[in-house]
Amino acid sequence: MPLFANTVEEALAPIADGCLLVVPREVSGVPMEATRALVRRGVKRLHLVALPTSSLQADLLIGADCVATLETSAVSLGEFGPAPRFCDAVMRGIIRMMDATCPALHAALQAAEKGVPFMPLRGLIGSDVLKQRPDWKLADNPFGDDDPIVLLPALKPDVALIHAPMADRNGNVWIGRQRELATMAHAAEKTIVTVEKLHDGDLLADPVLAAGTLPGFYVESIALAPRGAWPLPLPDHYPADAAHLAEYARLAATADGFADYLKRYVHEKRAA
Amino acid sequence: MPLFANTVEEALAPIADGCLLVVPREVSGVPMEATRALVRRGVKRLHLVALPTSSLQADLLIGADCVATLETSAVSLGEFGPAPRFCDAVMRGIIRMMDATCPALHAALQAAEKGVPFMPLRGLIGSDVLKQRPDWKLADNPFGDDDPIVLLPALKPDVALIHAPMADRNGNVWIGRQRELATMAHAAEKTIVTVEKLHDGDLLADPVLAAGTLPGFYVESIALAPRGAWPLPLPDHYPADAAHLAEYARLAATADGFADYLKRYVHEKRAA
Amino acid sequence: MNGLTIRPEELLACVIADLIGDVRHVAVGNASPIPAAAALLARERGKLQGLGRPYVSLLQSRKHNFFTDGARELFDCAGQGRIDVFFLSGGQIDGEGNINLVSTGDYDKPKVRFPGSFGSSYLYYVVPKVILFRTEHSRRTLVGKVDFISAPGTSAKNVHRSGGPIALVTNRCLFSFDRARRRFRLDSVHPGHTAEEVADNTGFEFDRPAKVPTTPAPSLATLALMREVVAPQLAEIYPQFVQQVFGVASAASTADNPA
Amino acid sequence: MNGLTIRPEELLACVIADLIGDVRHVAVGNASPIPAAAALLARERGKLQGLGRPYVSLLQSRKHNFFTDGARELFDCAGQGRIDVFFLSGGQIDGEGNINLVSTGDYDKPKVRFPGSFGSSYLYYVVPKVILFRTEHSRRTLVGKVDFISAPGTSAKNVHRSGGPIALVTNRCLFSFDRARRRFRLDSVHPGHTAEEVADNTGFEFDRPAKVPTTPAPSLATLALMREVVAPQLAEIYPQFVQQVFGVASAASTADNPA
Repeated sequence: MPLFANTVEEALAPIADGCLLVVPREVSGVPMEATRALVRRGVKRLHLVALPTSSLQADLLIGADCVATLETSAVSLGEFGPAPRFCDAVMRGIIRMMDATCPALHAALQAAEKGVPFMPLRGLIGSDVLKQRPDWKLADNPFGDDDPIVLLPALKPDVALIHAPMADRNGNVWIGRQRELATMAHAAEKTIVTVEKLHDGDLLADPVLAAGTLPGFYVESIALAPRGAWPLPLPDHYPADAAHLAEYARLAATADGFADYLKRYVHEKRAA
Repeated sequence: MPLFANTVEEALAPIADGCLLVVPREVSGVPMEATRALVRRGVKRLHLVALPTSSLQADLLIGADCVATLETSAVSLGEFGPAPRFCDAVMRGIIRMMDATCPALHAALQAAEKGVPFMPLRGLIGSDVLKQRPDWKLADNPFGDDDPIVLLPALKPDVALIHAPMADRNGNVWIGRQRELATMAHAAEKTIVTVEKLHDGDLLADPVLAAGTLPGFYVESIALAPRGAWPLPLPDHYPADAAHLAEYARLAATADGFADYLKRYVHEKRAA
Repeated sequence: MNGLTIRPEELLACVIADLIGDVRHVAVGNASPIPAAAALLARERGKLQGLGRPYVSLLQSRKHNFFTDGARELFDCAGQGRIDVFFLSGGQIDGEGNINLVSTGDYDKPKVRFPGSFGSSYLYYVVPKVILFRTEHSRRTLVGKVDFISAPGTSAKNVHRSGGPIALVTNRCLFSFDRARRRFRLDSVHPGHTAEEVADNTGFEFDRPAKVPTTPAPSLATLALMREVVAPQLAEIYPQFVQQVFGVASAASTADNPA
Repeated sequence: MNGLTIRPEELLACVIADLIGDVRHVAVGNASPIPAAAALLARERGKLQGLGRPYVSLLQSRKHNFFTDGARELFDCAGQGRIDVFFLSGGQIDGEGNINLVSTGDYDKPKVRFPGSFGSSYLYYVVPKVILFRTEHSRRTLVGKVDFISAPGTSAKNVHRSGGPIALVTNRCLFSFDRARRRFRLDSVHPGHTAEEVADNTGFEFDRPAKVPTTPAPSLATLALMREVVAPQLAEIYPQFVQQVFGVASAASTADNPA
């Protein structure tokens, strides 16, 4: 039975400094309220895996010096331009970058989900993505004839951190079509969830809701976080806050501006 | 856009003699009406994959001489005893048996789903299941140290045949929690679906229904077949017809009794 | 309470519940009413102790089945190390813990064909506590060497193996399994049975203490829990079994399996 | 109809729609309004011809996105051979069709960092028709050799490769890609542009016919289809783009992206 935490901060306790943390892509329901809480707490040296890409979340954690290693396929603010703290950190060499490609991250998580040590993947051969990943191996497909293929080691996060529309009192979490959230939870040692609201009744008792539900036995802790993905969107619930993201892009373009953003939108929350 | 067939028979046209056909386990919603139609049509030499097990469906197809090769982890009538035509055919050596274990079939289908040539799986080493499967290979895990692991070649069926509660007019099919049906459809070249009923409206337009929906672009043809899993159960819709299954077990215990069953419950339907 | 007559099924369920112990997640396959009763009993004990565990997944049930990722989730979940206890049986079981769910005689020309290996060729390797359960204790079922190994009792040291058999429960006795020695040990004989009878009916060699104890009867508290709390839950899935063993008919017995 | 003035975006969308041709399934990534317009145009043409294809998956849209198996489904679907056309771009693209979405300069100490390779290091290999699209046609973007290969234009013969680039569409011209010769060929220059201008602004060598044709203008029928049928659909996803190019505001423009 998951812990129902009184605060987001309490739910985040299992995320220790140096944690291998997996978070979802920018449109899947990103736990931004939890991310701000992590920044306020001052978590350090994360190995952050963004499955398979990220926007504000990775940029914020990098800018706030919470990240030692970033493993992802891309970080960008999309229509609001490059992710400024990410680009700055990579160019200054202050984070270790593990560039990937989207399906490789999905496959590596699925390997952990299935309890196998690796997963094969097509593509990649001849790319510098592969060249820069000594942890990925080139092997000969034993079912082919002179057929090289890349093998990706299983990626088993310490913690998966997700945001979802609702959970019931048994700790079951409705994730809908965002099934990569289930794979993340299956692959990770522990899963921490923030939700928009509690659902009265048992999500698994209704066959239609059950089809989109992550069972509670994968979940370590749950906290309520209404509009917890803000300013990013929660699919089918609310859109991105474009004005805020534009403001972020403008402020985060400089270190001072980013510090100002942190003060106004992350730290002052603590006093409120 | 899938073909909306006027009859189950019409929908089944892509299932040719010798076809590599995958069907779901006995409790996932088995397309029994379609199976009876295949027997009536007299399909021959199927390579039948039951993912990962079967009951009446495999026994009926084997008894009616539709199957050349059976690839599955088990065939049994459960509380109604052994599957008599299956046991008889194996003991008389008239079908080629490819014994598997449940997760190996899931993994081999997932390999096809992902477009990779193989999938690793733990277990199996030292078993006679592995010994009897020359198509499975023992390899050395390149991420381990003297760590043997089995590699399973991708299993890419010609046709996946499934039964589901409903489809919409765009050919989207609601499968709910029976997600192995989605993997089957992803892995197979073509997917044929029978459904209890048509759903008015777009299954993908409702986020809650969409979470349990197989998109129509995987589907070749659809036919209506109310109570199409009878006498097997359709989860959350109707239970197994235990009296009928007991009668089947009794009749199918002998070749004559099985012929009688076929006449009464499969062939006479044609005239009706 | 139905008095002090303890049915064999109740005794076996209690023996198995004790073997389960304090774990996080017990999964029970189809057509296994006694292991299911044991798992539910373990869950009720966990509730009484305020542990909130184990989770119990009864694969035959809709209500007691938490999986939502299709038929593969049980196996993935076991591969993740999230299934602590599972139950297997065998058409044949031998003294090294090998199980045979496939056939007797030659594989290509079998004398008897069983249903097949199901998930055993995987789960036996990765579930830490696999409890073997076979009510027919005879030289036909407990053999010197199985004709076909669906899954071996032990593996070479370099083979990934996080799980395996811990015990074999039959209608006559409880064996524990020593993985290092690759042998069963007779832990206790059930009331009314003897060590000699067990030896006479067992096709393999096993270890035994100088004096073999009798399997202790369940406590009154355990019996009450089983009859009053577990039986009504079990009746949803195994109505005939519960009717027969506990004399309990469930109003909800039509929910999963009305037939 | 807005008259006969054809906007560059309309021309590019028509060029791309012709490249798409008659296929089953076109997928379009995020922030790609012109390829999305082209895919929707191809779909409308298919409807008019009674083909009922292509399926169009706009990954940025909820309404035009059929995937229900999570973020991996696009890639699995491509691996199955079910995605016929996809679009890629590059911070740098070179004359052998290599694309760079990662960084310029040294990888460990980059001069410019781009977002990252996204799915290119996989999709470029397995989608039969990858259309490269880059509106900035300059020696900065079209280079002799990319600094980092997110995905190579061609592969050795023994490397599994069912897909790759077929063309490069820029603001100045249309190149086709010859996989055997590992070179681009200048197929046509857009109205108002010249082959010499293209050569001046391209950092790589390419083949060209003696006389380079001008990219033909879309037919009136195509323009009408785009402006009257495609633009309102596109407005749900790219309201600002549609407003700017087509002067159309969509009542539904708040559905996916109200901001």
